[in-house]
Amino acid sequence: MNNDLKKIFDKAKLEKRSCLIGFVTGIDPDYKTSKKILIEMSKYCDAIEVGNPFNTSTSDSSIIMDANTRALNSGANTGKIFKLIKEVKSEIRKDIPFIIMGYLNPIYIYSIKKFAKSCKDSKVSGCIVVDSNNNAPEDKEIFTSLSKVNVSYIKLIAPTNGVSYIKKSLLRCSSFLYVVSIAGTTGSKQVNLKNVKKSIQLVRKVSKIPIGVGFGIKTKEDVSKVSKVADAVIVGSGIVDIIGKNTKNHNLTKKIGSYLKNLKKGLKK
Amino acid sequence: MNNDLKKIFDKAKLEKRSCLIGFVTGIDPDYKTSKKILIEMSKYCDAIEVGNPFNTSTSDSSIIMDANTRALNSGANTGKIFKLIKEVKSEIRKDIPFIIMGYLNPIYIYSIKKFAKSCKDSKVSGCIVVDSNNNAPEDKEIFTSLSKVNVSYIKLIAPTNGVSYIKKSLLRCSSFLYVVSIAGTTGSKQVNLKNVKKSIQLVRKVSKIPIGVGFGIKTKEDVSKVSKVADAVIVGSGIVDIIGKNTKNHNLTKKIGSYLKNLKKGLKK
Amino acid sequence: MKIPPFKEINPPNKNGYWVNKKNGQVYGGAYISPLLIPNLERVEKGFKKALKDKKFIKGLEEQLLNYIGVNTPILFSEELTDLAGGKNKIGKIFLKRTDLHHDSSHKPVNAFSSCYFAKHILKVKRIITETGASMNARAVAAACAKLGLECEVHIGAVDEEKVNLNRNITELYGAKIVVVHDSTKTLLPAMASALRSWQSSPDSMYVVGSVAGPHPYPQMVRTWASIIGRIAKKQFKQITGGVPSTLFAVCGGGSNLMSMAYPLLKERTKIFAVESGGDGIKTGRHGATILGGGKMGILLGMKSKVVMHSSQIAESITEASGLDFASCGPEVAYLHDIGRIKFLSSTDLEAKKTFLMCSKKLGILPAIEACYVIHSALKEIKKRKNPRENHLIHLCGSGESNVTRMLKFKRENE
Amino acid sequence: MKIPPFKEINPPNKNGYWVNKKNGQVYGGAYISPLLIPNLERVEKGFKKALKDKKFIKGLEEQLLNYIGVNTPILFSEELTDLAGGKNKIGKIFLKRTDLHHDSSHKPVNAFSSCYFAKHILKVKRIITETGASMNARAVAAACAKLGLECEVHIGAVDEEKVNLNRNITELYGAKIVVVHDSTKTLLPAMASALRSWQSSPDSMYVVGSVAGPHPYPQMVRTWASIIGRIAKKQFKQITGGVPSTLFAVCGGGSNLMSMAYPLLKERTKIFAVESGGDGIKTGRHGATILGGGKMGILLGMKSKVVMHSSQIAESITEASGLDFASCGPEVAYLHDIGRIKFLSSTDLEAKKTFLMCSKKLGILPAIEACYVIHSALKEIKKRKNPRENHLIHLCGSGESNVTRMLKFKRENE
Ligand SMILES: Cc1ncc(COP(=O)(O)O)c(C=O)c1O
Ligand SMILES: Cc1ncc(COP(=O)(O)O)c(C=O)c1O
Repeated sequence: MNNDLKKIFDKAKLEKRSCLIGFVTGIDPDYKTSKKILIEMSKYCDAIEVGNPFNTSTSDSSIIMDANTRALNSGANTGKIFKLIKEVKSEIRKDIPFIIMGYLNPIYIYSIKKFAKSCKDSKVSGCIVVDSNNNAPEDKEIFTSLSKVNVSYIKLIAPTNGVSYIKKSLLRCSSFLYVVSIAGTTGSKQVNLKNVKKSIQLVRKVSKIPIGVGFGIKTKEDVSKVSKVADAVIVGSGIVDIIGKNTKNHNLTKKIGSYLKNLKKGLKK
Repeated sequence: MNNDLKKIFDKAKLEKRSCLIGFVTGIDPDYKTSKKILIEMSKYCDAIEVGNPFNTSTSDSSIIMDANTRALNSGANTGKIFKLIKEVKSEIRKDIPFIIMGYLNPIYIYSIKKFAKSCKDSKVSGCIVVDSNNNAPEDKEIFTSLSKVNVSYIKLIAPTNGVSYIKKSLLRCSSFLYVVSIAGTTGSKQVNLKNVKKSIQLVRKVSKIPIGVGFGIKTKEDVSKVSKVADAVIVGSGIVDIIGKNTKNHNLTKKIGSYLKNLKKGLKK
Repeated sequence: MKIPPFKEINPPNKNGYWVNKKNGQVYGGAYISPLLIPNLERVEKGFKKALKDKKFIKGLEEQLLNYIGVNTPILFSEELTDLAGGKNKIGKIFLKRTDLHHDSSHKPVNAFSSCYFAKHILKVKRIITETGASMNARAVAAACAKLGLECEVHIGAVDEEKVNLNRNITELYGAKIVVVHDSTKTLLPAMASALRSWQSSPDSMYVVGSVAGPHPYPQMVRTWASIIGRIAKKQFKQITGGVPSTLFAVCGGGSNLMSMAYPLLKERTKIFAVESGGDGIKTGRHGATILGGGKMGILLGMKSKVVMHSSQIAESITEASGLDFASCGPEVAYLHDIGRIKFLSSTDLEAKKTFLMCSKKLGILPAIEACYVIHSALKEIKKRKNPRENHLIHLCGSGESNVTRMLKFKRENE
Repeated sequence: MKIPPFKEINPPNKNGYWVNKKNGQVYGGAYISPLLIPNLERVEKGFKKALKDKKFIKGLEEQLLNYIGVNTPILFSEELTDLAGGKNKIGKIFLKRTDLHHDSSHKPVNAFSSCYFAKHILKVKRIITETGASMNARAVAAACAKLGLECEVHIGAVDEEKVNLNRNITELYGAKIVVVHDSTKTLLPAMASALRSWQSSPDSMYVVGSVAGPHPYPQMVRTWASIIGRIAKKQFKQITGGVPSTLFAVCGGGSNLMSMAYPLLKERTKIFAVESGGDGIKTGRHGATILGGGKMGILLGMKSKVVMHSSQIAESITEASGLDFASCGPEVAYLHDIGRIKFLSSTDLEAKKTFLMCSKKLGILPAIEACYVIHSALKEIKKRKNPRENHLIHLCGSGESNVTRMLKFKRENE
């Protein structure tokens, strides 16, 4: 388990709250603005998830797809995402862990070994690969490579996944397990608490790993409900939506700041 | 043989010339004008052929088809064509024979017997049915019915018809045989003298019947050439073309008159 | 696939007439100007020769099987059977899938056969035909392309302007399109223009798109087309053990009807032809010859039933351009008058609704022409209420060229 | 027609990978978010069950024969044979006439089979698929209409605006068309949209239009499609006494290629796949995956050859909307890499000229996709110069939906 990530869960536990993890696509809408956004987010979030854009994503909502397009049009690629994270990290508190989230192809093409090395170099703490699959040889390679450099591999599970799938995922999962709250996609619908609870029950039967919940969490009320059952709340589309609607707005970072500030109020257990 | 028709050939023979037979579609462009046209034609023609318009004619050129359309739009039908001829005949020299030319359907629907009676009543001298066929029962009926009222049945033959077809046609043909001068359609191309001569030779081997030649004769020169070999020259599209181009012109009849006057000069043997 | 050989079981007399023995009425013949006599004689002589020419027939059948794809399936339509009341009430409804032919209708069978005949028996190099925006020109143009013949298609200027799929395909197949500006600028002057062209070029052959025209065309076209029915009869026997209890086909000129009906004429099959009732036969705006008050008349070289205004040929009014014909083939009129073929009709609206129904429920896009027959067949089969019957409907074409109009209709009616 | 039964002769391993034994490279797999895991597991389990279910297979085959009309002819093309140099120089060229299928391409075979499977094995009521103005949506919509399933087609707003024949037919078949306004508004966001829809409705099935996507789709689609090749192999034996010396098929995703190639994989037939060279492979503006510099990558749930710009999937550029895909199925990539399938390419211009040539000389309107293969096949056959060979070209579709563009091209080039 990556130490930075471990720490945030420990700290939150002490404070009787859940963690807030914010997601944005890296280099959206452009490198400079993205950097400002990430710095702003670091003021409110326990950890930050940075999306590595892919033009053929299959599990993203319109909001995230548009963000990917903006980022790619601004010249985003895997190397630049690492550069961005490295730069941001050098300007903010050292203990805020960064997680890279993305699809397998960019990693595969970048080379998995080089990817792990870059994670280390940029001080990335964790990594999520949406379309990796426990049976894929690349999945094993990612897990092994990341483990060697002490970067956590974070697995997604869905409410529709059974115990055997969860068990298999846990074998390659460290720091926390990411439970997808709805049987839909990022940003598309409202959080489904019933599904989340069912999933968490299943997980708890076999593991004590911290659980983060994401997809569909947008309001303080959503955060509040999810905080009752999970160790971390992941908010993505809510932030990205603000970016999409304010790409030319000087107050963009401020807007994100006050949005996150408000969400934080819902973290209490 | 109809007497009026016999007389024109006898007369022309004496005068060492061929006959001029003019064709127009009846009631083209309208009843009144058509009447004037026919009266004008009677000043120059030895006989007059009146077309009974049919909207599904299969052997007419564009020029004649347009004439048919104009006539039908002016309310033409078989009964009115007879009325027209009767009225015209009452106003001109008695001895100018009228020939009705048309397709079988209007006659068949009018009833062949009634048609023969109307021919007699309107003093029609002859009758041509473009799409009758020697093997059709209606053809025999037309021949018999017309014969009873002393109206000539005039048959068409084409340069491509052989002796046996000609012989068969002659059995039901009186007054004259109509040789189609080109293997095309009325008005479409120039007269083909070679074809005509070949046909006349074939006919002459088996009959002394007068021969009229039509299709494609438009100029004085055409008339002159054909007059050398035939007993009658039939001019249709040439006249109808003038009508088509002058439907609204006060001088229409005069134009036709002078056109025919000029053609007459070519009739000499 | 061994194709059942053709047998002449309903010949016209030597002058090309079918004769109703009850009243002496004749149908057919050859009413043409003497200019066309030699052309027709050549076709007639050639046709007789072709039927006896085993090599010709074998070659033709091979191309029909592999180029046109004449061995199309017969589909048991559970959906139509259910719509008519279910197997236990009305028996079974089958569809002969002529829509799966090359160029998507029954027309290519005659078109190709006629052109193959023109090339190999008449030894001509040029084909003339006419069209009113329908399937025939496309099929003839394809056959000419395949056989290396020149193709001349006459089309009225008004029809030509309505740019449409089949017209464009005809051009792609390399046909020379002669635009006719005469008179109404539609089908009839186009026919006159085509016939004139044939008169002045005896080195070509005129192809008629239906069982119409002067003798020997009606007999010849149904003879070529009957390969569809000969195969269907054999297939039906394999599937059901017998002949169809009923046969339903649409009837414009009658080629798709005769293609299926001919081999069944001497069988106990009840044969139904379906005409286009247009806006409703009573309105006078329709495309029905037999049910629309057609009388014996003479047009386009034949004597048959015709719809007329006084002695002029009426305009027929129908949604289906393939049924836009105020007459029907002489053999068809004869078979109706002697009681062998019964006639039914569907209106344009019924046909259009049937188009949408077939698209939605059968997953089949029928040619609009075929929708008239499906509608009337369902109505008739419901009435018959006989669970021991096997019904056969001729699905004579596919509806690609109707899509634009039908989608408009669908959207307006939803 | 007795259909030769399916036999698995090139199975992927249990995780859905084909493995190149020489270097360990794997192709296929299932690269999807966990949200789709249960959906895919259901499909995989069902697929295994279906293959053993005799009643299912019999029912499916009956519909494929009589509804889709899968028993299409193989045509000996004298014209193409002559163009390649004549029988005495190059042997004989045959065409498999998949263009004569219901809905005019090979696509309906997989589309119908998948939907029939969804209904009878998975017992779902709803089908989801996506389209980029191609034949797949039309074929799936037809199958759904016929089987009484709901059909949801995802299409990018940009593609949807180009109103076209197949899109309109899809609507007539009653499919719900979901217009996707995301990102580029073309095929890729439409796919994402369709997959999202499937994620949130496990009561439906996603239909893939080619031998692509996550395991078990590549295997399943080629298994359904292989009925075309199984029949063709039997027909070819009847006609020539043996298997084809060469097989030529176009390759976008690879479904029409695999439909024919699969049953011949263990035979001595040389197999050629033809890609779209677009403006010319050297220009970088093309639709060729294998010959266009495609590298191993992971997209749309599979690992296969992909054309990329850095790690992003490249846009493919081709006249043929059916070949507009920057990757190919994993089994195809595997068969290429082990040397079993050779690749060729034709440019758009060559394909367009071939379209006009086929229309004019063969009397056949091929789908533009099929024109790439005809062009390359003629070139390759000329080179082979072996009079003892029998060549088979897959004519995988009919060109009705290409008419407007091709007529424009014809007129501009005359
Ligand atoms: C599909 C289809 N069905 C029917 C017809 C009508 O012709 P017939 O009555 O000769 O079968 C046509 C004519 O174009 C047609 O295209
Ligand atoms: C006629 C035709 N051929 C080929 C293709 C390409 O698909 P595949 O490579 O899967 O055969 C398509 C796709 O739409 C098509 O419509």
